[in-house]
Amino acid sequence: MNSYLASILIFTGINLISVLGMFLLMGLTGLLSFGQVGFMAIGAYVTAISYMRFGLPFGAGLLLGVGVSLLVGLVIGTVTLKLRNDYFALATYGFAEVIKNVLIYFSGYTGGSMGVFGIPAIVTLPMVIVIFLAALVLCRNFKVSKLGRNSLAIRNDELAAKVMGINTFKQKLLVFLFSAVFGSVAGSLLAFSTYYIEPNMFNWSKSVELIVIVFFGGINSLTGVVFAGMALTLLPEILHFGAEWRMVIYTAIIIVTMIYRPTGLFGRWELSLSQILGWIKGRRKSAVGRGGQGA
Amino acid sequence: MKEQPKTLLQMNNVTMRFGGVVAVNGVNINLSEGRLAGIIGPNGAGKTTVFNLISGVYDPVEGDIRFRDQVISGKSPSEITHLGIARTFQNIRLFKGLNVFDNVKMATNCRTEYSFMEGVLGLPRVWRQEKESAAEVERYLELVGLLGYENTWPENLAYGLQRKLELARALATKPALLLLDEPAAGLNPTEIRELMDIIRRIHKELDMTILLIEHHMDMVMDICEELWVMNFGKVIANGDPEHIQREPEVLRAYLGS
Amino acid sequence: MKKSLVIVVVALMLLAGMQVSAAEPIVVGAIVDLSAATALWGQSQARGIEMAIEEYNAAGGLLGRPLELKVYDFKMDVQEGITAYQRLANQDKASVILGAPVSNLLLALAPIADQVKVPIVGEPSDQRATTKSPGQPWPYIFASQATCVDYGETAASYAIYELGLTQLAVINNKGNAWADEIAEAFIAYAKEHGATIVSREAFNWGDTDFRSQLSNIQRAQPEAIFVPEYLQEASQITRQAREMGMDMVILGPNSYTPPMVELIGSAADNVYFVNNVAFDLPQIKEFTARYVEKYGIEPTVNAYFGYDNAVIALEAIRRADSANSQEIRDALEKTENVQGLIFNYTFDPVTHRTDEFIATVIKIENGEYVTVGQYKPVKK
Amino acid sequence: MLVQQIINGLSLGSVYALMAVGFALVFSILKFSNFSHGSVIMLSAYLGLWFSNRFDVGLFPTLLVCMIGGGTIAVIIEKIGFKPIRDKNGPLIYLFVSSIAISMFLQYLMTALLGGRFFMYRPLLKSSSWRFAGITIPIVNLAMLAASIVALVFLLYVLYRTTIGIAIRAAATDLSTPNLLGININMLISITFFISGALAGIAGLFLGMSLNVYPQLGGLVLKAFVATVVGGLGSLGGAVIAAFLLGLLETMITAYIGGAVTPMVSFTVMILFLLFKPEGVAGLLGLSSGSATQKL
Repeated sequence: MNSYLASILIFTGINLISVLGMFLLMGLTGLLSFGQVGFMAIGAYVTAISYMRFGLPFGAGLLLGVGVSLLVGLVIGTVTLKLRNDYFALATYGFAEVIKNVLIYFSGYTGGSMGVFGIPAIVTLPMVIVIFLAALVLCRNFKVSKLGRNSLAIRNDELAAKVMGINTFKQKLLVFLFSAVFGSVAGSLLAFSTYYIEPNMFNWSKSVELIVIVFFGGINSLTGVVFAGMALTLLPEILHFGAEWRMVIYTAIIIVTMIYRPTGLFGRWELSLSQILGWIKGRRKSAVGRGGQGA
Repeated sequence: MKEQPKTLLQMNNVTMRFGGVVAVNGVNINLSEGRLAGIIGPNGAGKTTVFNLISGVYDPVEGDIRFRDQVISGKSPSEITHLGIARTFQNIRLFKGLNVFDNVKMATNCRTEYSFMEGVLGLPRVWRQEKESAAEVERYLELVGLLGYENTWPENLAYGLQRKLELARALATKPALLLLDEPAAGLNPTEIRELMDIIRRIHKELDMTILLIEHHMDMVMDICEELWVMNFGKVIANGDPEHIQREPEVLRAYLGS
Repeated sequence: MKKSLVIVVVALMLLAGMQVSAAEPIVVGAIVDLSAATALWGQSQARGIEMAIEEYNAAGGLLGRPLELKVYDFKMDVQEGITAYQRLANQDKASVILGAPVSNLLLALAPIADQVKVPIVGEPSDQRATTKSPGQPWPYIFASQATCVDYGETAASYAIYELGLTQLAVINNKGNAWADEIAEAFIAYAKEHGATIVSREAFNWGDTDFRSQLSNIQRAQPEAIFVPEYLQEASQITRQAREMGMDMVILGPNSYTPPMVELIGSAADNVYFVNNVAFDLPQIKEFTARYVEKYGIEPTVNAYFGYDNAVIALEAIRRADSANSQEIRDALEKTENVQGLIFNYTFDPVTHRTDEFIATVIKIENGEYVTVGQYKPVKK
Repeated sequence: MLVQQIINGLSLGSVYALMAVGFALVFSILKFSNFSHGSVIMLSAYLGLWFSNRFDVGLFPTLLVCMIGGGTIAVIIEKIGFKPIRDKNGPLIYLFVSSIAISMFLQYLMTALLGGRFFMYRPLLKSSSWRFAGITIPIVNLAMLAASIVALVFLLYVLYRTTIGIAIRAAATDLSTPNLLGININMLISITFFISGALAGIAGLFLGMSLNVYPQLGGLVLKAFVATVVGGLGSLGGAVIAAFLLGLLETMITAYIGGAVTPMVSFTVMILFLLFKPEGVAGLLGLSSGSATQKL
């Protein structure tokens, strides 16, 4: 395959893995987080350093990154998820900034601002696709099981959710950790497909890009988020003709879409396997998932 | 009536203050198992606060609350729900992001056993339990008369149906004690009659103890076996409806003299 | 309305026809930042490249073929930079690629270029971008600029041996690799040559207020402060230091080039900085005048880099007598005596950089850039 | 030394405070973090720059133009970017995302329009700092300090002593209340955004004067976000005081521990503070109206 197409697809896949985690946390559970990029950084650095310095295989490094992310996530989550939601937003923003700062400061291990350089090309497109599909399946299972219902209940009315027997703190913490795993895995993949990582790659604007994707697709629709992830990663490529106006057009498209579809592009609509099968068989089923097309 | 009914819920000298305001003042309530009982009283008497105290939304400043002889004051709302107390809200609090079916189904979550990991991995146990829950949900929807509305969004339901949905949702936690906060508020006479039938059915068929707050006196006097009357945060009378109706203190509270 | 539409359509068809009839153009790619924080540099660089391409095209192109420039914005995002490179190489079939005014993109691109095999001529001052390991260059990356170490050492040497200043302070963004590398080189050289670093202060991305660090520096009473920083930070540090009554010499790298004086005025006085080029060279003056006439705005030094990178690449195409990337790469490695605006370039095949760095030290005096002269650091 | 560092901290705090007042105002009413506030600051800085150069006028006319301009821009942003979402009953969080998208858009727009160029105001003040006894006080920051305090006092007066203010406060608890009182809610929101924008205009002028004018100027609004959240419960006073504390905290860490660890230490301090004082600075000072911890 054309390596241009391959690299776009790899980056789209990596972004999507990270975005899926954010979808569960910010979309379904309604917790505003600026911290996803921090977990990406942890995943990227732990995997890269353990490979480059200690010769740990990529897979093991990836799992180690997940472990570290879970540990860090556990501390932040336990401390802040009992507080008001905007403290959680602040804490996650602070967390991402602190991670960046730590990576710069403890340069003996991380290379500081100079980053880690010469990371080998281990990540391939099939690998990204497989991991993405696995992540997608996990997310879907989450959404259709009690976990998804609990999250939506918390997002809508946390007190009522508590009264219905949900341990909301535990649920929020689990979702936060779960989404951290997605971020961490995405980070590991990223490090081994950009071959070079530096702290400034994991800054606030990256988090913002991911947040925009989640809300562009819709906080209720997994299908929408996947579509948004693909569309918004590909759009800047299409807009290259705009030269210096490229990002202006890009953000304008986002704003206009959000104004016209303030519940996200896809609302509550979900694509289901049976529908796809239906289309394949050529049946004229009306394309309405359970719950129908949301307003 | 059974002989020597066991006490299910006990409030001992419970007091709740907000800032300087005493909302509930030394309340004692002894609710026997199997009762269909009610709390009445003028607005601001502290009835909803009592519910919030029982369901763990607030922790009492003084006194304790026992459920099946176990102290529940201080426990979180979700723990209390797990112990077997469910409630509805005076101002309907349905989950707008979930359709009618899922609103009820989410209330069965507290009884499903599969873990987070099992859930995201979609293991067979998950599907089995989800199926069982779904069957239960159908039953509760049937009970309150909401079959056929499964895929509707709660905000699109008529007001009376929203009340019924809240009721079904509370039932789905399979409580031993059901707290209904003004279930008939905003309903028309026909709907109130329907509601009374449903409450009776729940009481009998599901063998549930029910405590309700209500302003519709006809309804309260008709279905409740025991009543507590509150005014200014205090219980001023307790007894069966006939007894309460004759109590001069109650008349004074309602007539404001 | 309709008439104009017809005219446009006809014109487009004519254009399309012309393109078909002419020889297949040689595609030159460029990756620059047009939308993020360094857009000022990126735009200048893109225009410098454009001017070079236009000159060559006016002279009939190369190999009898016209040159076509494709400029892609990467908004300082490594991922976007990688896809831009892949796109230029695979989709646009670029023969050679220019650009990236910052090193980090080239650090990521070096191993990728190894596989894709389209050479890049840029100006990364991070030596790792051109050198895989000591003595072994990244085969497809070439740099027209000196390294951070050169800048840092030159500044330190000038302060110690020419200005006679030995009590030195350093302030920089610890998160900025370029700044930190220069700062470390400066400190290492200064210590080795008998100077004392009396104060070492750091700040972070996004900071705008440096008074706290400057107060610390002020207390240490240095004779000079070294500020290896990007334009915005350097301008703020210099201005705030002057406000606090710190009139000592301030040393810096080429970020003190225009529009620095325009921004901070007299606060820039008593600044000495290490530049690649003297602004009063005739070829620079002539180029600057043409640039201003064409774009209506003063260029930054990146325009000269862009122009020179383009010239180096295009001369390699001429020497290779081929638009084949592989052959261009081989020719680039043998770059010798290619006259650009800034230098006469000769690449060292081991480092893939100019074999010699001759800095120009410029002093800012009464709001004017005064060339002090060319300077080479004293080596022990 | 300590005195100078305290002055440095307050002067940094004044930058944060001036941004935080306007940010907190919208936060307290519409309950979302309005990141487009930073863009209004940035655009006002350009507007003031253009105006003061074009008409060769002094500080006060420029300030007036920045305030009116900033207010107008904020209202336009509200009408284009937020009102359609409110009208369609979109989730609150979409307002926040929209504000982020708008701020990205405006930043990219100015970069594209002006090629990422940096600009500087011609001197609007006779001197830029006072120096005596080895102490330096930057005058622009002093003006910012004054402006943020005046703005705070003015806002508190408006909010607690005027009809419109009472309506705004009513809206802060429940957006439908002013409708019941017969006040047009859209008008009220426009007024709120105008005031917030006017404050952004002041911040834009002063930031432009002390920093340079460039497209990323609005990025500092993140500090206003931090101050507003730490301030607690959308309290204006809490936000302003938190802004000064934040400035002092950062300065002291930089001065006595080192600038390389400032983000690490300052965020740790903030989170610990919130753990022990979950009502934020407002709760610490008794500024909040005492809303119950559990709301029904």
